[in-house]
Amino acid sequence: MGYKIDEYLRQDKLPHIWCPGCGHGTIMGNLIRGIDKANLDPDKTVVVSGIGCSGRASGYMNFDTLHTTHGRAIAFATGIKLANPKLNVIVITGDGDGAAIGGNHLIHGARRNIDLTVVLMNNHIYGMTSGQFSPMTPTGDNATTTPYGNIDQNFDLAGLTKASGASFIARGTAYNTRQLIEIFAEGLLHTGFSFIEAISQCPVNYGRRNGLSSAVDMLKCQRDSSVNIRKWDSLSEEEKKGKFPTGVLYKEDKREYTEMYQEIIDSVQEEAK
Amino acid sequence: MGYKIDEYLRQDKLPHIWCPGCGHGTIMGNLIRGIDKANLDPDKTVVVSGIGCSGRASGYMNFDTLHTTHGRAIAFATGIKLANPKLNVIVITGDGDGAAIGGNHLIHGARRNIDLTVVLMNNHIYGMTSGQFSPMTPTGDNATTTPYGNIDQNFDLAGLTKASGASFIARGTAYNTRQLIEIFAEGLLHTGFSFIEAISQCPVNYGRRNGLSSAVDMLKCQRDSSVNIRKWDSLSEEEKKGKFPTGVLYKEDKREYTEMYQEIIDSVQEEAK
Amino acid sequence: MSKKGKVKITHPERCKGCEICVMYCPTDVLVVKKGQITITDIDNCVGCYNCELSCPDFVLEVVENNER
Amino acid sequence: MSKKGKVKITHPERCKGCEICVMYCPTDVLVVKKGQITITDIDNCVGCYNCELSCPDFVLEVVENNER
Amino acid sequence: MDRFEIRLSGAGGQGMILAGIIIAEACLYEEGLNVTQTQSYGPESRGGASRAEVVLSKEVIDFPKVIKPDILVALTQKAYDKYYDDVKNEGIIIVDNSIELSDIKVKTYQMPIFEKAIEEVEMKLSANILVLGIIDSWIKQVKSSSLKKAIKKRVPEKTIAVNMKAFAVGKKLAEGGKIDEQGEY
Amino acid sequence: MDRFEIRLSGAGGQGMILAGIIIAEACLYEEGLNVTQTQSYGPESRGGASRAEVVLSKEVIDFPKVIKPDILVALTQKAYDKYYDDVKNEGIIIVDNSIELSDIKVKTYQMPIFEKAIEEVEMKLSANILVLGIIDSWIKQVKSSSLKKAIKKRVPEKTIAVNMKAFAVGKKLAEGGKIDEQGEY
Amino acid sequence: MRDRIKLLQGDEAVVEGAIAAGAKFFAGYPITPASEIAEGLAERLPIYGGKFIQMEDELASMACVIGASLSGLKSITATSGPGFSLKQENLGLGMMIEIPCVVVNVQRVGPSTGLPTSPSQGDVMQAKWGTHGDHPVIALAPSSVKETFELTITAFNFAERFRTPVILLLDEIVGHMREKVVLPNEEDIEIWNRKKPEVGPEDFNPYQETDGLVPPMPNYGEGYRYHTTGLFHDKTGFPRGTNEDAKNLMDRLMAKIESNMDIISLYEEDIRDDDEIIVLAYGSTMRSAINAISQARKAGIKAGWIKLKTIWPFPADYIKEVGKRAKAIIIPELNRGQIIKEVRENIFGNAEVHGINKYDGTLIKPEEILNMIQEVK
Amino acid sequence: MRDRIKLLQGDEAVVEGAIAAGAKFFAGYPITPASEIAEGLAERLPIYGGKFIQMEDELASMACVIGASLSGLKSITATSGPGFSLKQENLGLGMMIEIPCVVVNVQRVGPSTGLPTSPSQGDVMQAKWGTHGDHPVIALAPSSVKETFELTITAFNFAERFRTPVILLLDEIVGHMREKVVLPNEEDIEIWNRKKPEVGPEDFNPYQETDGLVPPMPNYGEGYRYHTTGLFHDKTGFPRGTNEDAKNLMDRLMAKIESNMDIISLYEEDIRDDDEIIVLAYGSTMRSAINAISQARKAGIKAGWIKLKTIWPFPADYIKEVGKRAKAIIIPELNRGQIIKEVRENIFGNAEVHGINKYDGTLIKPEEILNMIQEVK
Ligand SMILES: Cc1ncc(C[n+]2csc(CCOP(=O)(O)OP(=O)(O)O)c2C)c(N)n1
Ligand SMILES: Cc1ncc(C[n+]2csc(CCOP(=O)(O)OP(=O)(O)O)c2C)c(N)n1
Ligand code: SF4
Ligand code: SF4
Ligand code: SF4
Ligand code: SF4
Ligand code: SF4
Ligand code: SF4
Ligand SMILES: [Mg+2]
Ligand SMILES: [Mg+2]
Repeated sequence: MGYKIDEYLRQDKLPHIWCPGCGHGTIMGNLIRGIDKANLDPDKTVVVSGIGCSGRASGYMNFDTLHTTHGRAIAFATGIKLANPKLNVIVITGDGDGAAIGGNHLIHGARRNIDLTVVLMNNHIYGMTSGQFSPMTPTGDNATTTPYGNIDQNFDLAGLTKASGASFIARGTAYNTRQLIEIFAEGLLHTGFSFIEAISQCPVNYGRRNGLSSAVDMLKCQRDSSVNIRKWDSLSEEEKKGKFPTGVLYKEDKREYTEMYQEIIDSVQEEAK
Repeated sequence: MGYKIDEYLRQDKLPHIWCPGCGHGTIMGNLIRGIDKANLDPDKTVVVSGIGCSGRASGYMNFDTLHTTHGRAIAFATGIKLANPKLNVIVITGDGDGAAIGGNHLIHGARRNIDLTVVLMNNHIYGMTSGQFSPMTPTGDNATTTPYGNIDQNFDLAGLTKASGASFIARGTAYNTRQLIEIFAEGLLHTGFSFIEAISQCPVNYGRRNGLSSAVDMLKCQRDSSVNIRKWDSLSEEEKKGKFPTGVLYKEDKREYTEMYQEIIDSVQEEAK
Repeated sequence: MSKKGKVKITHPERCKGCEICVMYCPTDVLVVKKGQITITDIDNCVGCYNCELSCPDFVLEVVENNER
Repeated sequence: MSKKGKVKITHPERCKGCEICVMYCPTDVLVVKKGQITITDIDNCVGCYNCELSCPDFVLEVVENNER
Repeated sequence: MDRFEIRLSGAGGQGMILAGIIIAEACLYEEGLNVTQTQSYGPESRGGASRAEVVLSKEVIDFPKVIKPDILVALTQKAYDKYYDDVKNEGIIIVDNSIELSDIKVKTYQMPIFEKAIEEVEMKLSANILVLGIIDSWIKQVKSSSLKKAIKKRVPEKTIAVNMKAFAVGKKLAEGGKIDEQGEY
Repeated sequence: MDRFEIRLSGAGGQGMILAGIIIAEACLYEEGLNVTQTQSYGPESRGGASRAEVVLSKEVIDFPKVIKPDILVALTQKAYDKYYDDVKNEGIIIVDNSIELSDIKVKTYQMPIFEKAIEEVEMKLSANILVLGIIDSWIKQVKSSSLKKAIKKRVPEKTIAVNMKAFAVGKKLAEGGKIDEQGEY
Repeated sequence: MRDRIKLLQGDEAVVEGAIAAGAKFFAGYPITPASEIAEGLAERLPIYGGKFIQMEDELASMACVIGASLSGLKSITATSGPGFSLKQENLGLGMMIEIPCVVVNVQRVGPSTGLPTSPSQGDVMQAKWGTHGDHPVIALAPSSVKETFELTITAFNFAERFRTPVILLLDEIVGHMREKVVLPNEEDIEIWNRKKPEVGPEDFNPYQETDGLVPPMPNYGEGYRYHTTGLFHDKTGFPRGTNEDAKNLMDRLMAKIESNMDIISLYEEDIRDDDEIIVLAYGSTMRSAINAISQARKAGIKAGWIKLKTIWPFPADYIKEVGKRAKAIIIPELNRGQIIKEVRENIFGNAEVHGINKYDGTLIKPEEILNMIQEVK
Repeated sequence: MRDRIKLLQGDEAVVEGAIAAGAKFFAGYPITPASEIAEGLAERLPIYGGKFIQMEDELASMACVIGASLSGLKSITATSGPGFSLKQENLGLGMMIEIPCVVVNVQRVGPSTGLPTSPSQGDVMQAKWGTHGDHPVIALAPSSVKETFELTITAFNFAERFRTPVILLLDEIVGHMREKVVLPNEEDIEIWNRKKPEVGPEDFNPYQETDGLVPPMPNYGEGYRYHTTGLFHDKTGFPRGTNEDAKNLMDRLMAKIESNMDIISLYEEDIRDDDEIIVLAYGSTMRSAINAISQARKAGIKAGWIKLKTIWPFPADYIKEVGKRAKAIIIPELNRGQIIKEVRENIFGNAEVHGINKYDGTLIKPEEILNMIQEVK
C-alpha cells in the first residue's frame, strides 16, 4: 500500500507503551497512513493529545506534538489553529478524555466549526487509570467503578457532535483498517470541524472484565457489530440492534471559524487604511 | 387562573433586581405557576441555580434554594437528587451558565437521565456581565465582545440535549405565558431529565445592541418567530426560516438514574442478608 | 359584578414601567404613567389574566372582588 | 517473484505477540511462537497488507523484495 | 492641598458613572489637571446603588477615592442617607427634591432634577447631564466650556442637542439654587 | 533490628505486586508479624518497570520501604541493572537466567524462571508464584504453609491448582539453587 | 478481634474510615493514585444504603458532594493533584457556604501531570491557598495506614462539627502502602454529626450562630426552605452586599476554626527535656523521621520529633514555643519547602531551621535525616 | 504628545499595554471586573492582525492561550478570582512546559462569588500556590493606571524572556479606576521576544539550556517537530520518568526565576536614612500608603515606604536587610494578611511587623495607615 509511515513515526520511541493487542497502535498507524494519503506537509502538521493511553499517541508521531492536560486537548488545539490557520491540527483523545471531562470542549469546538480533525479513540473504558467506566461504556457492562454493573447511559458521539455543529462526522474501527485510512484522509482534508470516532480495543481493562479476553476476540466483535453506512439504512430496526454504522456519517459545507475570523481582520484592516 | 404564586415567592425579597422588562421575571413567575399546577410539595422542592441574572431566580423562590458557582448547577443538583431522590429538584440556568461554561454538565445530566427539571433562561446574551455573546447569540448579532459581529454558530439546545439522552425536551417563550406554564408543569411531573429552554428577553444588554430597544418589541419578536410544535411540521422549509418550534419537542419513557441506583442498593442489601 | 375577576394593582411599588402588561391587555385597561402602571377604566377589564401572567414584577393580580 | 510484495518482519523486537496479524492473514503465513511473530511459509503470502495495516506495533511490512 | 472631590450617587442606570467620566475627561483633556475617577456599583444593571467619584488636583493624586467630598450629588434616598454625613464642612450637597433630608450640616440644595429632566428636557435619562449643569459653577477648576466639550465627546451624536439643553437647564436650576442658599428649593 | 526486607522487581504485568501482597498477607495473617508492602510502577499497564517491596518485622516498622534488601528478585535486565547493587552483603539475588549478570558481590542465583513457568507449569503468568516458591526457604520468618495459604486466598479459585504447582516448581528450583551456591544455575 | 486486623492500603483505609464515620455519599472522578478510594466506595456504599457516583470531571464531583451534603448525607470525594486543582472553585464555595464534606487528595508529584505514580507532599500550600480569596481551611495528613483510617473519621467529624469541607492530604506512599491496621470496635469510635436546628422554620436563620460559631444545618426537604449563596450573605443566607456583612461572615468563618485550635490542631511529639534538635514532619516522611531519631538517640544525640497530623490550621503558637527551647528544627518534606515556611514565620529566628527536600518522586531516607541531625548537632 | 495623554481605566491600560508589547492573541471568558480587557482586545487586536476568541470557560481560555503561544503569538488572557481558580490546572501546565503568556487576574472579594464588584487583594497567595505541586511563579501588581500599562509590557517581556506564564495581579480599584496615562512613544518601549533556536531541527532539543537557563522555543510549523508534555521530561521533551530528570527539570524551572531576581524583582522605595517605620504595600493599597507617609512626615515622623511591583518571587533578601534597619514594618493589605507572612518569614523577628487588613470590599484609607504609624512610632 506504500504508505510512508516510517518517517512519520518517532522510531526511537518504539516499542510504544501500549499493551499487547491494544487497538490504539493500529488506529495511530492508520491515522498516519491517512496523513500520508492526504499528503499533509509534516512540517505544518500538529498533533495535540489529552491524557490517557490514547493521549500517549502524540509522543510517537513525528510532527509538532503536544501532550496536554486531561480533557482539554481541543481547547489547546483551538489556540494553535486560530493563531496559525495554515497548520493542520489533529487532536487525539480518548472516550474519557474527550467525552467525559472534555465533553464541553468537544461540543464547543464542533459549534465553532473550527478546522480541527478530532480522532477519539473509543475503547469504552478508562484504560490508563485501569478500568473505570467512561461515558462510552455500554449500560450493563463491567468496570472497576461499576461493581454491580454500569447503570449509566452511554453517549452517541456522532449524534452529539452533529447536534453541536460539526461539519464532518465519521466512525471507524480498529478492525476495518482500510476504511479507517479513508476516513482519516477525508476528515483531514475536510475544512471545518471533523470528528472521527475510532473504535479501539482495550483487552486489559475492558475486554478482560467483559468476557472478551483477547484482542482478537474484541476485533471480531468489532467486525460483527459494525455495518458500513452505505448498508446501514437498508437494515431493519431489528437488524440494527447491537450494531452501529461506520464510514462518513455526515458531511456538510459550512463556514469555517478561522476563515471567518480572517475576514474580520481583512475588513478591519481595510477600513483602517 | 388561581395560581398560588404568592406563597411560593419570597415576598420580602421583591422587587427583584432584574431590569424593567427583563423576561426572567415572567419566566420565573410562570415556573412557579407550573410548580403550583404540578402540585409539588413545596417542602420537598429544591431550586438550584448558577451565576447570572437567571441565577438570581433561586433567591426569590420560597423553597430550599441554592445559588452555586457559574455553570455547575446541574452537578450540584445531581448530588442533591441522588442523595435524596424524594426531592423535586429544579435547576435554573442561563444560556451562558448552562450552555457555555456549564455545557458538559448539561450533556452529562441528560446522558444519565437523572430526574431533574432544568430550566434554561435563554436571553441570547450574558446579561449579568453586561452583554458579551453567549453560545446562543445568533451569528451576525452584536455583543460587547463581537465588535465586528458574531461569527460563532449558536447551539440548538433541544437537539443537543436530545442527542445527549434527555427524556423530556421542551421550549417556550416569555411571550407565550400559558404555554410556558403547561410545559413547566409537564416537565416537572416527568420522571427523568427534563430540559426546558425558556426564551427570555434582555432589553438592556441584548435588545439595545440589536435594534430592539424595548421589552415589548422583543416580546413581539418572540411571538412572530415562535411556532407551536403542533403546527411546525406542516410548515415548508421556507416558512420555517427564522422561526423556531415551541412546546414539548420530545418525550420518552426511559429508565431514570436514581431509580436504577436504588435497585442496586436493594439487590446488594438483599444479597447481604 | 360578573364572576370573572378584574385586574388589581396589588404591588404598585414593584412596577418598573416596562409596559409589557399594556401590550398584552386586549382592552387597553392598563397604561403606564410616569413610569407607573395605572388602570384607565376597570370596567373594560375582561379578566383575561394576560397581564398577571406576563408582568415580570408580580405587580398585578386578577381578583374576584376588586375594589381597585 | 511476482510484482506483489511479501510480508517482512521488519521490527521483530517490537512484537508483543498479540496475534492480531495472525487473525487477519488469509493464508496462515503468520504464527506466534513463544510470544514472537514468525513466518511459516513466505510463499503463501499474497501480499494483501492485512497484517501490516493491522499490527498495532509496527512490526510488519509488506515489501517488494523480501529476502526474509 | 488643592485636592477637590466630587461624589455622584444614585441608582444603576441613572448615568452617574458617565457623568463622572465626563468631569474627569474635562479635567484632563481640557484643563490638563490630574484626575482619578472611580466607581462602585452592585451587580444590578438597573436599580441598585451606584456611585461615581472624581478627584481632581494640580498635583499627583495618591489616594484615588473621595475622602470627604466637596460636592455630593444624591439622586436617590438611599444614596443620600448613606453619604450625606461624609461631606466636607465647606462642601455642598445637591439632591433631587423627592428626597427627604436629614439634619442638615452642610449647604444642601434640593432641586427638581427629574421633574425638569422630564418636563423641560423631555428625557428622564438626561438627568445626569442636567446634574453636570447644576454643579458646573461649583467646580471652579473646570470651565463650563470644557465640561460642554467633554459632554459632546461622550454622548451619542444624535443626543448632543438634547444633552446641551439638559446642561443648560441644570445651570439655570443652579442659579436658582445659589440665590436661595437655605436649601429649600 | 529483626527487620527483613524483600524487593521483587520486573516489568508491569509480571505479577510482582501480587507476589508482594501475598508475602505481606502471609506475614500478617498467618504469622502475626508486622509488615509493610509498597510498590512503585510506571504508567504502563504492561511492560514498564514495576517493583514490589515487603518489609517484615516483629517490631513496629517505621520506614516502610526497603533500605537494603535481604532478598532481591529481578525478572528483567532493567530491574537487575537498577537494583543489584543495593543488596545487603549477606543478602541474595534471584534472577531469571535470561539476565546478564554484572560483577557479583552477593550470592546471586540465576534460574530458568520463565522457562519452567512455561514448560513445567504451562502458564507464563505463574512466574510470580513460582518466584514465591523459590524464595520461600530464605524467608525464615514465614512458614511454607503460611505462604501457600496466602496464595490460595489471593489467586482466582480456578487457578489454585496450577499456582500450587508453580510454587512447588519454584521450591524445587531453589533446592537446586542451594546446592550450587556459585550462582551459575 | 482477629477479623478486625487487616492488611490495608492507605486508600483502602480511607474507604474503611469513611464507612466507619457514617459516610453515605461519594462522587468522584478516577485519577492515580486515588482511584482505589472510588473503587472501594463504589463497592461498599450501597451495602449501607449509600450512593456512589462517577461524575464527568472533578469540578462536577466537588459540586455533587456539596449537593449531597445539603441533602443530609455525609459525603466524600477523592482525587490527586490535577483533580485537586480543578476542585478549587467549588471547594471555595463549600467553605463559604459551610458544607460538611471530606476532600481527599492523594498527592503525586506535580506540577501538571508530573510523575503520576510517584509520591509527593507538594500540594500542602495549595490545600490552604488553592481557591481565590481568604478562606478557612482544615487539612489533615496521616503518616500510616492506621492513621489514615483514624484521620478519615476525624475528617468527617471535623467536617460535621465545624460545618466545613475538610481536606485529607495523603501522599502516594501512604495511599498505596499496605500495612497492618486493627480496626476498632464500632462502639469505640467517636462520631460527630452536624447540629440540626432546634427552632422551627419560622424562627430559623441558616447562617446565624447559635451556641458557638457554627450555625445548625437542616437537610433539604425538611421544610426550612432556606437560601444559600456563594455571595457574601448575612445570617438569613441572603446577600445584602454590605461591607459589614462581608466582614462579619469572614470573621466568623475564620474564628470557628481559629478559636477551636485546641480541638482541631492534632500533633504528637516525642521530645525529651534536653532534646535540642527537633525533627518536624508529617505524612509518610514522618516514618523516616522517627527511624532517624531512634538511630540518633542511640548515638547519644539529643533529638526528638514532632508529628503534625493537622497541617492546617498550622499550630503557630505551639511551634513558637518549640522554637524557643530548640537549638535547631529540621523539616523533611517531599516538596521544595512548604511547611518550613510556616515554621520560619513563627519562630522569629529563635532556632535554626533546616529543610530536607526531595521533589523527584523518591522518598527521604532515614539516613538523610540522620546526616542532617549530625550536621547541625 | 497630546494624543498620547489618555484618561484610561486600569483594564484599558492592560489593553494598551498588551498592544504595545506586541500581543497578537487573547482568549478569555467574561467576568467582572475583568471583562473590559476582553472587550477592549476584541476590538483592538484585529486591527493589528491579532486574534480574539471568547472560549466556553476559563479552563479552555487558559489552554487556548498556551496553544496560541506555541504557534508563535504573544498571548494573554484575563479573568478574576473564580476564573483564576479554574485556570489553575492549565496554568500549571504552562509553567511546566514553559509557555510565554500573560494571565491577568483583576481581583474581587472572595472566596467563591464573594463580592463581585468590590476590590480585594485576596488572590496573592493563590497566584503562588494555586496549582498543585511546586512551580515557578512571576506575579506583578500595579498600583496605578500608568503602572498597569508599564507592567503589562513588563509581564509580556518577562514571559518571553523567561519562557513562562506571568501573572498580572490587578485589584478592582486599579482595574476600574480612570486616571491619566501618558503613553510612551513606540521607540521608547523596550520589547523582548522569545529566543528562537539557532540550530536546525536535527540538532534541536526543545528543553535544553543553551546560554542561560531558558531553552529557545521555535514556533509550531517551523519544521522542528518537537514534543511537549506536562509529564516530567528531559531535554528532548520526552518523558523518561526517571527521578533524576524530575529533579533536574524542577531545579532549572526554579533557577531560571531565582537566579534572575535582579531583573525580575521590581520594587521602589522612599526610605530616608533615619526612617524607622516602613510601610510596605502593593497595588491600590500603595496609594493610601504614600498619602499616609507624606502626612506622617509632615508630622515629623520618621517613616518611609516600599512599593512591591513584583510580588512573586518575593524579594526575601531585600526585606531581610530592611528588617535589620527598621523598627517596624507596616503592611496594609486588602486581605487577611498574605504578603505579611512572607515578610515575617524573612525578617527573623528583627523588626516589629504589623498588618492592616481589610477584606470587606472597602479600601484602606490613608488615615488608617497613619493611625497605625502613630501607634507604633
Ligand atoms: C484532571 C485529571 N483527572 C483525572 C486524571 C486521571 N486520568 C488519566 S487518563 C484518564 C482516563 C483515560 O481514559 P480515556 O480518555 O478513555 O483514555 P484511554 O486510556 O482509555 O485511552 C484519567 C481519568 C488526570 N490525569 N487528570
Ligand atoms: C467561573 C466564572 N466565570 C465567569 C463568571 C462571570 N459571570 C457571571 S454571570 C456570567 C454570564 C451569565 O450569562 P447567562 O448565563 O446567559 O445569564 P444571564 O445573566 O444572561 O441571565 C458570567 C460570565 C463567574 N461568575 N464565574
Ligand atoms: S490499558 Fe487498555 S487502552 Fe491502555 S494500553 Fe493497555 S490495552 Fe491499551
Ligand atoms: S441585564 Fe438583561 S438579563 Fe439581566 S436583569 Fe437586565 S434585562 Fe434581565
Ligand atoms: S408589566 Fe408589570 S412592571 Fe411592567 S408596566 Fe406592567 S405592571 Fe409594571
Ligand atoms: S386581566 Fe386582561 S383585560 Fe384585565 S387588565 Fe389584565 S390584560 Fe387587561
Ligand atoms: S500483530 Fe504485530 S505485535 Fe501482534 S503478533 Fe502480529 S506482529 Fe506481533
Ligand atoms: S501480507 Fe497478507 S498474506 Fe502476507 S502475511 Fe500479511 S496478511 Fe498474510
Ligand atoms: Mg478510553
Ligand atoms: Mg443569558
